[in-house]
Amino acid sequence: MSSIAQKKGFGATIWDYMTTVDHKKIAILYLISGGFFFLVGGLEAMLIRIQLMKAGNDFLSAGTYNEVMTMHGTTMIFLAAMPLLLAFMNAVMPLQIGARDVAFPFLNSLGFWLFLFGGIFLNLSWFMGGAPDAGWTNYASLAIASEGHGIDFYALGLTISGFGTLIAGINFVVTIINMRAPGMTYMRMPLFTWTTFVASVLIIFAFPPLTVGIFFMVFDRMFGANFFDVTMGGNTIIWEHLFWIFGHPEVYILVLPAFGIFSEIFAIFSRKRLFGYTALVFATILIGFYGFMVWAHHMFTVGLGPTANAVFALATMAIAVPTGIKIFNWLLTIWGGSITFTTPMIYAIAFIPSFVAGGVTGVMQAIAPLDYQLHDSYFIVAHFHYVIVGGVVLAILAGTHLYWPKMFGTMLNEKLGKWTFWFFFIGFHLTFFIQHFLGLMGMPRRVYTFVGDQGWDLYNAISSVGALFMAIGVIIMLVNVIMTTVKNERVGNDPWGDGRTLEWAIPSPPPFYNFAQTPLVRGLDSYWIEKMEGNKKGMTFAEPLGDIHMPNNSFIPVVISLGLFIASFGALYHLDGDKPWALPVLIIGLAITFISMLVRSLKDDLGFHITKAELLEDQKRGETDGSK
Amino acid sequence: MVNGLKKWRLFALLSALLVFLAGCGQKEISTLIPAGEVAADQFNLLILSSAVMLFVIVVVVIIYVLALVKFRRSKLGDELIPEQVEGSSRLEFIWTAVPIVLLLILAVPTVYSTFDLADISTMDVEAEEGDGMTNLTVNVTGKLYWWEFEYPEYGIVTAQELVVPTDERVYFNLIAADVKHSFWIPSIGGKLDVNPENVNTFYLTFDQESSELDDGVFYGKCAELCGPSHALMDFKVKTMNAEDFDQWVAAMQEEEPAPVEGDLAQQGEELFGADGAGCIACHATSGTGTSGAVGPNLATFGDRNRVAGYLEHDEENLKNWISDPQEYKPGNLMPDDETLNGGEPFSDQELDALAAYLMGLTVEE
Amino acid sequence: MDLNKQYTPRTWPDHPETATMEGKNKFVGFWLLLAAETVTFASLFATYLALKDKGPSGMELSASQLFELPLVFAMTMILLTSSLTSVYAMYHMKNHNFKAMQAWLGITVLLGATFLGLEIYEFNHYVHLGFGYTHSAFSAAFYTLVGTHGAHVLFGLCWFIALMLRNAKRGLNTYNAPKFFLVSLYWHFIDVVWVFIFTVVYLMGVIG
Amino acid sequence: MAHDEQTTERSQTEYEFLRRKRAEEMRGQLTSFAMMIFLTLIAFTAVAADFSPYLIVPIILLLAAVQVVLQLYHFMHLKEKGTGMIAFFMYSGMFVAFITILALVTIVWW
Ligand code: HEA
Ligand code: HEA
Ligand SMILES: [Cu+2]
Repeated sequence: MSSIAQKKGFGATIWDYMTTVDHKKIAILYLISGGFFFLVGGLEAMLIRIQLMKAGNDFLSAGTYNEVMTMHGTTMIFLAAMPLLLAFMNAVMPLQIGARDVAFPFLNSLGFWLFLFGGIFLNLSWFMGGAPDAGWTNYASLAIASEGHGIDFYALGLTISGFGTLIAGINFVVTIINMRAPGMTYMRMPLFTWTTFVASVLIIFAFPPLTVGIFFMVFDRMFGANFFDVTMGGNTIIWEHLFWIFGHPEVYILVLPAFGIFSEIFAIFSRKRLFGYTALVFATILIGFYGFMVWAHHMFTVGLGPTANAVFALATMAIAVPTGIKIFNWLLTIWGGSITFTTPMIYAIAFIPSFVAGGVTGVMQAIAPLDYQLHDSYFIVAHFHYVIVGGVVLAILAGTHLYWPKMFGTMLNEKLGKWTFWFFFIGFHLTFFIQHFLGLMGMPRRVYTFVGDQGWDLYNAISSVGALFMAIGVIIMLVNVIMTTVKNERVGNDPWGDGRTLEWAIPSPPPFYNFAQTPLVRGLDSYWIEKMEGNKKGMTFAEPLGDIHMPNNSFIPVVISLGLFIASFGALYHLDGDKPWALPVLIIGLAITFISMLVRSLKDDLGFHITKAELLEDQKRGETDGSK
Repeated sequence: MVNGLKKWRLFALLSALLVFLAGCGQKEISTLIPAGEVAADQFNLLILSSAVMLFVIVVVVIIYVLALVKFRRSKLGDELIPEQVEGSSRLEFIWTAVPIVLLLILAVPTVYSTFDLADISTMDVEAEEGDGMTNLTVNVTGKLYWWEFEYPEYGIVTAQELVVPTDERVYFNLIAADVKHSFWIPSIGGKLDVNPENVNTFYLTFDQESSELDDGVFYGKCAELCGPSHALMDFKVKTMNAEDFDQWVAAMQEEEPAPVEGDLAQQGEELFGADGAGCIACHATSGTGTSGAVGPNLATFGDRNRVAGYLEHDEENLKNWISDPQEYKPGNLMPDDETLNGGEPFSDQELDALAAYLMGLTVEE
Repeated sequence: MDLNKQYTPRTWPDHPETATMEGKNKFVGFWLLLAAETVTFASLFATYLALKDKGPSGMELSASQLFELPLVFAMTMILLTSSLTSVYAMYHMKNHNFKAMQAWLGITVLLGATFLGLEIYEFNHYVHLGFGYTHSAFSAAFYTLVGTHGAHVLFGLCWFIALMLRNAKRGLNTYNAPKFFLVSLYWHFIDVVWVFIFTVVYLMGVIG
Repeated sequence: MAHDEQTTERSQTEYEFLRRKRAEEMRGQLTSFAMMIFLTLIAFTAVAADFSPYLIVPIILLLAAVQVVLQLYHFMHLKEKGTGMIAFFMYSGMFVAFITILALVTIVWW
């Protein structure tokens, strides 16, 4: 495979990526686009911090600030953090369970392109008459009142990318249920696979309420429905509920895969089996389950009444227990291990105190009467950046270093990696620790400016400096990526030396058909088991070498997504009433989508076979087991 | 109960002084320096939970540091393959049980306080002779970037500056006239949303007279994003003892505002809308009335602490505001001066007159 | 997989829908989609319940005045029956009796189309009473809930027809058997949703 | 995939057994259908008969729930072996559905 790829021209490579259904390539697509959106969201964060650097600053106007703030939250959550995690899930999870690919390779590609086109659509709002400006939570009364098209961009963009995510979720769950290699029982699955599984289940149940809520909003704005119009009997609290029924599970969708990445890292770089594997699995499931019963903790001040507040307060607190189980199991994993401080590992080590700090402030917010003070203040901003940046973003950075060799066959520079780490880590605490106190001192969030001499000036300045540090860290990382790619020093199967799970048993990057022969799994950490038993191949095989059936590439996912993208513009401008071209655009877009879907379902697509002879050929060249 | 609360308050005050002597913000606005019973309760919860959380963090950090110190590969040698421990049900039990206990410790006051702070049963109870409790009710309406305060018992309305007596419960009925807002006076007590579809009710108690503060007022905030000028949707709170409060009410209730003094101010009054058109179309200048006005009631404008809720209270800012409201509160609903003045901006002289008139509107002396 | 492979009832697998890996994946994946749809409809139902009879002050039309049971009863019977006919189709699929399967699917489609026709008639009737989509929060919630169900019916019909036409010539094999199976699952799910619609919207609406 | 299905020719007895089994199953389906119709009739009559809402509402909701079980387990074959995972997901979905509905009917209007 690699030999074929090298011969390709640039255009052919692009075409290859636009039509690919290979989970490893889709992972790279997710990584690139998620990374891009992370930079965009980060840039918006920098704008926020510059504006709030000093009292009464006029760097951004009031309206622009709200757009920047809204787009920062939306971009980071939907277009950066989730896709980046999906990148790792795609790259690693099928390998970890010894699968040939995901269950629905075509849908995998469709999911990606929907996400990308949705994300592009959302961000085009900047150039086409204004971004959404009602916060990432898009509360109904304000969103309905918002002028211009910002909110429509939000609604339509998130709908499209939300479908993409839902598809990805279903796909992963089916993959894990159906495609595990022989011997890979549920209780032998690596933790990253487990967290992928639970997070995907959360996606399946959490995205529908969001989609429904967004549709209500679209109908209200476009067809004059009255879901949220109070004078017509509507009720804006419905939006809040639907949003948070999605929104709270969403934060666990983000953090569970992050936990999974860290679980892998702790075990690898302590050279030790995960302590309390069963408990970790159980805690993951429990967190997923609780995730659906606590959403109203975002609504303590709405006026739901003391009974509801008390119930949700207690339910929320309960989540601290399974999360604590995880924290302590990780601690006991490194306890008694042999710890080496590689870049991924220092991220993991930094994660523990950062996340615990963020988690305990979460529990403080769960105390409803206390939350009356904390809600919508900078304390909340501090809380969620501690869990998100200190949990999810650190995991993404760690995962990037950890899995880079597996995805690209070359290692990121360790020294630059550590520089990135220190800048980012110090900057992160500098930025957000102080925000707890800003909140306690009465500073509300989502303010575009503040009046001086309220005791907030110094703290805001410090916070802004911290953000600068983070930016420097990110820039060093970009440099690292470019340098590594240029140098392109190839590495073998298990570049970290202590890999434990199946993905480290095959070449980096793996051949496009993954395992030439499906492995037989004989226990938890199966690669480690083989290694300890001195098996040079790193795998025991479950089947003789034979033909492999592979799916065909397809361009249809791009077309389907493009159709919706076009249709969205039609829908959006149809609203204006004075644009006769809008309706045809809407219809043409939908037609493109439906016709390409029809083509897909009517045309038989049976895939192709890689013959045994070809595999033997590859094997001789050492491309299937990395022994070259 | 009340006695117990007093003790709590004392305790809260002391701990506030001790723990946060440095860096706990300003009295006018910081939740760390509570000036009301509700804020004090919440502050105590903050201290309690912080202590629990600190304990959790300390435990985690101790294990963590020990592990990192003891088990580095550089110390243990490169070749070591550690024992592959599976787990331990005893440890597992401990770190399940201890957090549960800690959470139970938090749960009890949480539930108690949740119900306690939501208790508005005495709202409509007539004050008994001599118990000193008058249980004032204020109807608050949140509007695009300003606040209206109606005192239904007294038939008076004011805006932007809430005036309340100390040492008694004040009940608030909150409703939004347009989009959702949230009513927050950080140093007095936690917030409650101001929804467009329903009236939310809660109470606060004000324990300190605002005249003791450097700025003479407590700061109130809108805490729910409500549009471009959400950041500027501030209000101020004047607290005074019952006697002063009664006087203020009486002054507000006077049907006829005090006659305007001085030529300039009279000219301003004229401009303001003596003939019923102009500013007066939206802004009332008498304290009596009901809620629902388009613009803030200006009866007490001269007594106010800020122009437009957040600008320094001087004529300069007032004139700036009148001549270009959008500059100071983007997206607010006040028309620009050309619309108000028949297509022409106000001249300097006219602005002076308006300012003189408005600054003279006062019910305090 | 070989598309031209011919099966006889004797060689036809017992569970044709999950005889291949693709079939197994589709089967599980489709059920997951149905689980997601359950939550989707729950959100719609929840909103409907919250907004039932809510409208501008002085609104006159309410659920109990609007809904009439005879029509709903007829629709219910039709849809339930179509559920049974699709079961018959699957019965014949398992017996590898392609013609009978197509026939029963045809009946199912006819019943589904009748249902849809009645629904359109019903909506049209309400609109003429002045109960349009923009009439009130109640009307928006009602039309969105019931209309989403109707859209599902429509989609199901198109799916049935597409499959029947596409495979008319080539008969049953393990490549298309999962597809037939899934659409019949979908049809049952639509029926399940309708059971709640007639109970929660119409019956409880008439009660008031 | 590598594991494509194998074709086996069944023996006559096996074949007849399967057919009989399926025919029997089909009879079972007919019974379920009859029950569904019956339950629907009860629900409609109960409403038409104008009993107290406090009585009717729980009853018709219960009847609807029974119908769902019939559809899922009989028409949609959830009763067959190897569908445990699927049933688990459907129940999870119903759980989320339930709390969503519960929340919106209890804490939206207060
Ligand atoms: C990855 C994201 C993530 C994660 C993991 C969490 C985790 C938690 N969150 Fe957070 N949260 C957000 C993202 C996240 N949150 C976001 C984005 C918002 C704001 C949204 C917005 O308004 O824009 C928010 C807001 C938010 C609120 C609403 C505040 C408000 O607006 O008023 C609340 C209230 O209860 C809360 C609570 C919690 C709790 C209890 C946890 C728990 O899961 C934490 C559990 C972890 C621990 C507790 C630490 C480890 C445990 C131990 C070491 C054991 C011992 C501990 C104890 C006994 C306490 N969060
Ligand atoms: C995954 C989620 C995520 C992440 C990673 C971040 C990351 C950051 N956030 Fe974010 N934030 C949110 C999610 C997230 N945030 C959400 C949901 C909100 C709420 C929004 C709302 O209220 O609606 C919010 C709100 C929010 C606020 C409050 C705004 C307000 O209430 O008014 C602030 C203020 O300081 C802030 C700051 C930051 C900073 C400094 C970072 C930093 O960690 C960012 C670090 C990254 C960089 C610094 C990258 C810089 C890169 C470059 C400079 C490269 C140059 C560019 C090119 C080469 C193209 N965020
Ligand atoms: Cu939450």
